[in-house]
Amino acid sequence: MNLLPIIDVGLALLVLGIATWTIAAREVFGAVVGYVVYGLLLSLVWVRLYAPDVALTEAAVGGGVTGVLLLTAGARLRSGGGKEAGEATGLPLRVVAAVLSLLVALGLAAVVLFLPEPPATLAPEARAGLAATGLGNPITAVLISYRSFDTMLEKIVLVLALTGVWSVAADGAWGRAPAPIGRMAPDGALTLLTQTLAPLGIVVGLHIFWVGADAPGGAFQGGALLAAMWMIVMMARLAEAPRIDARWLRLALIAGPAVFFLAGLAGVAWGDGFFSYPPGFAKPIILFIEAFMLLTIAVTLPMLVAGPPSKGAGR
Amino acid sequence: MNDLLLAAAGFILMTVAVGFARVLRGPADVDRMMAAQLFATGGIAALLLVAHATTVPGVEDVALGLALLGAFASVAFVNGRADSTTESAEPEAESSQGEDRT
Amino acid sequence: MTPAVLAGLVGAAVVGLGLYGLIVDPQPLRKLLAFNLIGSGVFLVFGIVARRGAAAGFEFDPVPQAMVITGIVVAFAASALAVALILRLSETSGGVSLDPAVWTKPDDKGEKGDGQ
Amino acid sequence: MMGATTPGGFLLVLAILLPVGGVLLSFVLGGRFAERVALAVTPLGLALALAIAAGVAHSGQPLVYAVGGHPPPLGIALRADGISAVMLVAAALIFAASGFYARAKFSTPPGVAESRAPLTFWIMLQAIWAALTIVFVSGDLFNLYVALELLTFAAVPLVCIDGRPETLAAALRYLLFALFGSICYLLGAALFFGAYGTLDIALLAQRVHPLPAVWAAAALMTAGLLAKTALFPLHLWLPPAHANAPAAASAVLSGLVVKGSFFLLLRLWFYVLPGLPAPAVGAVLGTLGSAAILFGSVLALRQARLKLLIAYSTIAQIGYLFLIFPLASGAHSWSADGWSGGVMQILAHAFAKAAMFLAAGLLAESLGHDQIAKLTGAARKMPLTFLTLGLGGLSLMGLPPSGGFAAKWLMLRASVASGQWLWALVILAGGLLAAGYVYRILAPALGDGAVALKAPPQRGREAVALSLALVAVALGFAPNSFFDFIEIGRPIVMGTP
Amino acid sequence: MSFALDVFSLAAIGAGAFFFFAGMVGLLRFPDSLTRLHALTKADNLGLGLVVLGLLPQAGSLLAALKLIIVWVLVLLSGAATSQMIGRALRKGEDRK
Repeated sequence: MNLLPIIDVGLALLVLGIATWTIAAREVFGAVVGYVVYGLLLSLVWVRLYAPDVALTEAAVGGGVTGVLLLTAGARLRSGGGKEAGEATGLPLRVVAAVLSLLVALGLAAVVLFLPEPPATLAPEARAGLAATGLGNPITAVLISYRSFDTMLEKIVLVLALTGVWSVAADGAWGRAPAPIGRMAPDGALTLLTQTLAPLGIVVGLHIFWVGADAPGGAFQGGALLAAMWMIVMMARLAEAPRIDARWLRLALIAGPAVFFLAGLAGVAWGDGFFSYPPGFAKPIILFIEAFMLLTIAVTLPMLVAGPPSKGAGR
Repeated sequence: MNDLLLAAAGFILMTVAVGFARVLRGPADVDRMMAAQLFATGGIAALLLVAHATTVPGVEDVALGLALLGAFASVAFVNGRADSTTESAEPEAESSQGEDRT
Repeated sequence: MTPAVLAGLVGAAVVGLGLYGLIVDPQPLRKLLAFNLIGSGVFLVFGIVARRGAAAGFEFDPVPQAMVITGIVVAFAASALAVALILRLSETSGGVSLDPAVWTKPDDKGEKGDGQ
Repeated sequence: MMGATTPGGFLLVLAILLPVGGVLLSFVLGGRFAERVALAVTPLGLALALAIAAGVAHSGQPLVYAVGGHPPPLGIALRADGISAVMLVAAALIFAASGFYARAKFSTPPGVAESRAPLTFWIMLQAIWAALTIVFVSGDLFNLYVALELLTFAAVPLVCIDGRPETLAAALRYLLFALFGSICYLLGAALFFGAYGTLDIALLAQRVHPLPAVWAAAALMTAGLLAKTALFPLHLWLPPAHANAPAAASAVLSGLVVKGSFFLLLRLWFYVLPGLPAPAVGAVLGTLGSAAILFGSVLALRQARLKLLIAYSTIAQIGYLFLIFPLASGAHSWSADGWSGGVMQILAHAFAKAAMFLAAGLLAESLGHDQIAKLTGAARKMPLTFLTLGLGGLSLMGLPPSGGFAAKWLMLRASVASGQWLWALVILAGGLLAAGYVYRILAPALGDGAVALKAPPQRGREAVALSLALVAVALGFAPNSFFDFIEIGRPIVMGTP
Repeated sequence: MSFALDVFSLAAIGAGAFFFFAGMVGLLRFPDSLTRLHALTKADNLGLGLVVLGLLPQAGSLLAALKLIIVWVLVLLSGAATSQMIGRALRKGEDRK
């Protein structure tokens, strides 16, 4: 007897149940709690798809940090006194939307189930190129070598998103720090928890970064965990978000893409063209780039959650 | 052996799935948070068991990450609700905290 | 049913659910949540494509998996930008509405913005 | 091999890295440096665009660069063909104009180390440039997804840069539409990869067959890109977003940003999927485009504000672009005309619309409003500004001599030659309606009346706007070699050996 | 020896699963939030603790075993502190009513 399929079906139903809840929940907070749990269960699905790298990223960024972003937003919306426009959608539109969504889902399911055979794959190519990178984790190889261009641009996306978030600040608040994301008064239990959790988390984050060259993990996942730790420290009010015009902050925010950018340029001199690595030195260079990306992710994600500079903050 | 591990994983998953009813029913947000926490812990347990039975590499690290994020999310839940302790918190209780409203 | 097939079905269903939420839910924050659900469903489709592509001693095709990781980070950045806009909108106008009537006549937003 | 680097291919990477580096440098140095960096990047970017165009013209072949030395399918290839090069040059010119024009409004005020709006503006301007460059030269559908997101993230903050609630609402709505478009696009990319194991445009073109997965992917990507291009009926986000942004940003948004997603539609249907037997697709897109022409023009006629009128005119002019799908498909004697006309319409509208938004901005600054009803006599006070509006309008109407005329003439020829009379009627009707809304701007302004200027417009900025309008006019004199140039790299279409 | 270890593992994991079950029952059946919290804490700490204990002999390496223990410590930490915070929040809420 094989139990695995039963567990898989159970897991799938559970994921769908919680996804339904996040849509159906009456109130934002409940929906967000559902979403975080959904992210967690989804990472189990990713493990079942032999994608531990994605599982970590999904849990950390998709569930955890996004969840906190939405929670913080919900809390700020309420405390700001603003209410969300809530005219309920009429029944006819609901029915139309339901039918449309159902058709899209069914169509997509059919297409996905009947993708052409034999399955298309780049796994052999990725395997063949792995030796030249010196890496053991093919996903890191894709991210930092084969498709390094995407990865660098994605870091630019983060820089732009943060600039965009900052750009909605009031003019007078420019240069100050974002409002605190921790809303409670300092609390003994929370302080203690943070003081214990954060160092442990930093070790775990660095570990996951470090093993990423050869095993699941890497700059994304490690950086996201470090980001979570910084956010927890901010929530406990053990540290406040820095002023947005702090030079060290600006440097940290662009360190990843900038080092990537320079290494890409240097590829002309040392390898065979932009974004190539010299044979034999690929791995140390890749790890060097990843170290700066780790820093940038760890700093950018919390700043994105913290939001625009605020007049009340920045003492 | 593996089948028994999987059975345990399935049982735990089923258990937390039933606990999902608490998320649905509430009534208070704290109940939802507790259910979410049970979910996280149960999910990690199931992950460890399934991973051991199916040998996906690097799953301990995934579990580590999930455990860390579980703690992070719980703090965030409490934090997200700190300014209006329960769903029915009176409005004057909020303003008494003297939040900056800029 | 293999996990990949199941995941494909879940992905398709989640896309449908998210789409429904995106259309029906009037609150921008909830729309954002729905958008994230759609995103996760799309990533699952990449996931099964990756799993189907198991070859050459890999249990998965690393290229689509790497694309998912990039996509997750981009989706988060999008959510952060949207949240910033939503919060700022509620700060400056006292309500969050996507209703065109509210912003084509900014003068009477006081009545229309929170008209319930 | 299509993925191998060609001589001059490195120019493509440089053209992308230049504005990307500008973004990073502006962000870290901050303050006044952002403006200086952006203005330093501009001439270099223009030079690179011209060099790429020269390279394409010289070799008569697309320039190709395999990034990182990994050719597709594993790696990403950049490819610049005729239309890429033309778009790069057009974009560089419009960026240069917008940047110069914006200096008056977006310089960091004295006594402040850094302020919000200028930093945002200069960073986002360069970011849009970077994103569009990638859109024009990337050969990989996922890389293009990242570029589309870059474009969104750079464009949205420009819409609400002044911080008023209605601009924030417009920006939010724009963002939601754009994100919906991106996610549809991404899902399409997933299906393409699932079917063929590559996202390289040239490789896909060799491999695609009419499978369900391909149709689904094409439909999803098209829907997503339509939302981003604001084709009727997915246009709702555009007028408030483009009309509320500052003029320099509106020029870029209306002139270039919507063309970015349209450019990808061209790539999708003419480069990835030329093998699909899809006359119905051309008909559907052409019909939507026609509806957009009529609907957008009629709404433009009814606007009270100049910037809103110009924004609604964008919806109509976008409609013309979609006639390229029925008029340039297949390997017929007329499809080259349809193609040339469509590409010409992209360029003519880009320059004309950018010029008109810049002029409208000057008008609003000098008068303190942009109510059309109160423009009476304004042309005497600001002749250059109204000349710009008039020349831009000429191109929108499609009267000779102008790029708009060349575009519409070629499209008319293609529709007559192919027997698709309906499109010809729409083109003519759209021209008449455009004449109506341009008349609405110019007629009162040329009449007698006294308007009080708060401040006279700056000559330099008027000249910038006018020069863009002149380019739109000059396009009407494009020689045949220009049309040969934009054919470079265009796939020989379906069914032909 | 390995058989004995397997038996130990299964016993521990079985016991852990039972605690999850008990926690779920408590979460569903107990009348108010504070007692539910009590049930939950037990399930969290003991349930996962026992599962980890059962998997320890099966861990391939010392590092893997260490990671398992850290997982448990993390859950323990967060469980203890957050339940204290939730408890406090609950009490505060009740004071107010």
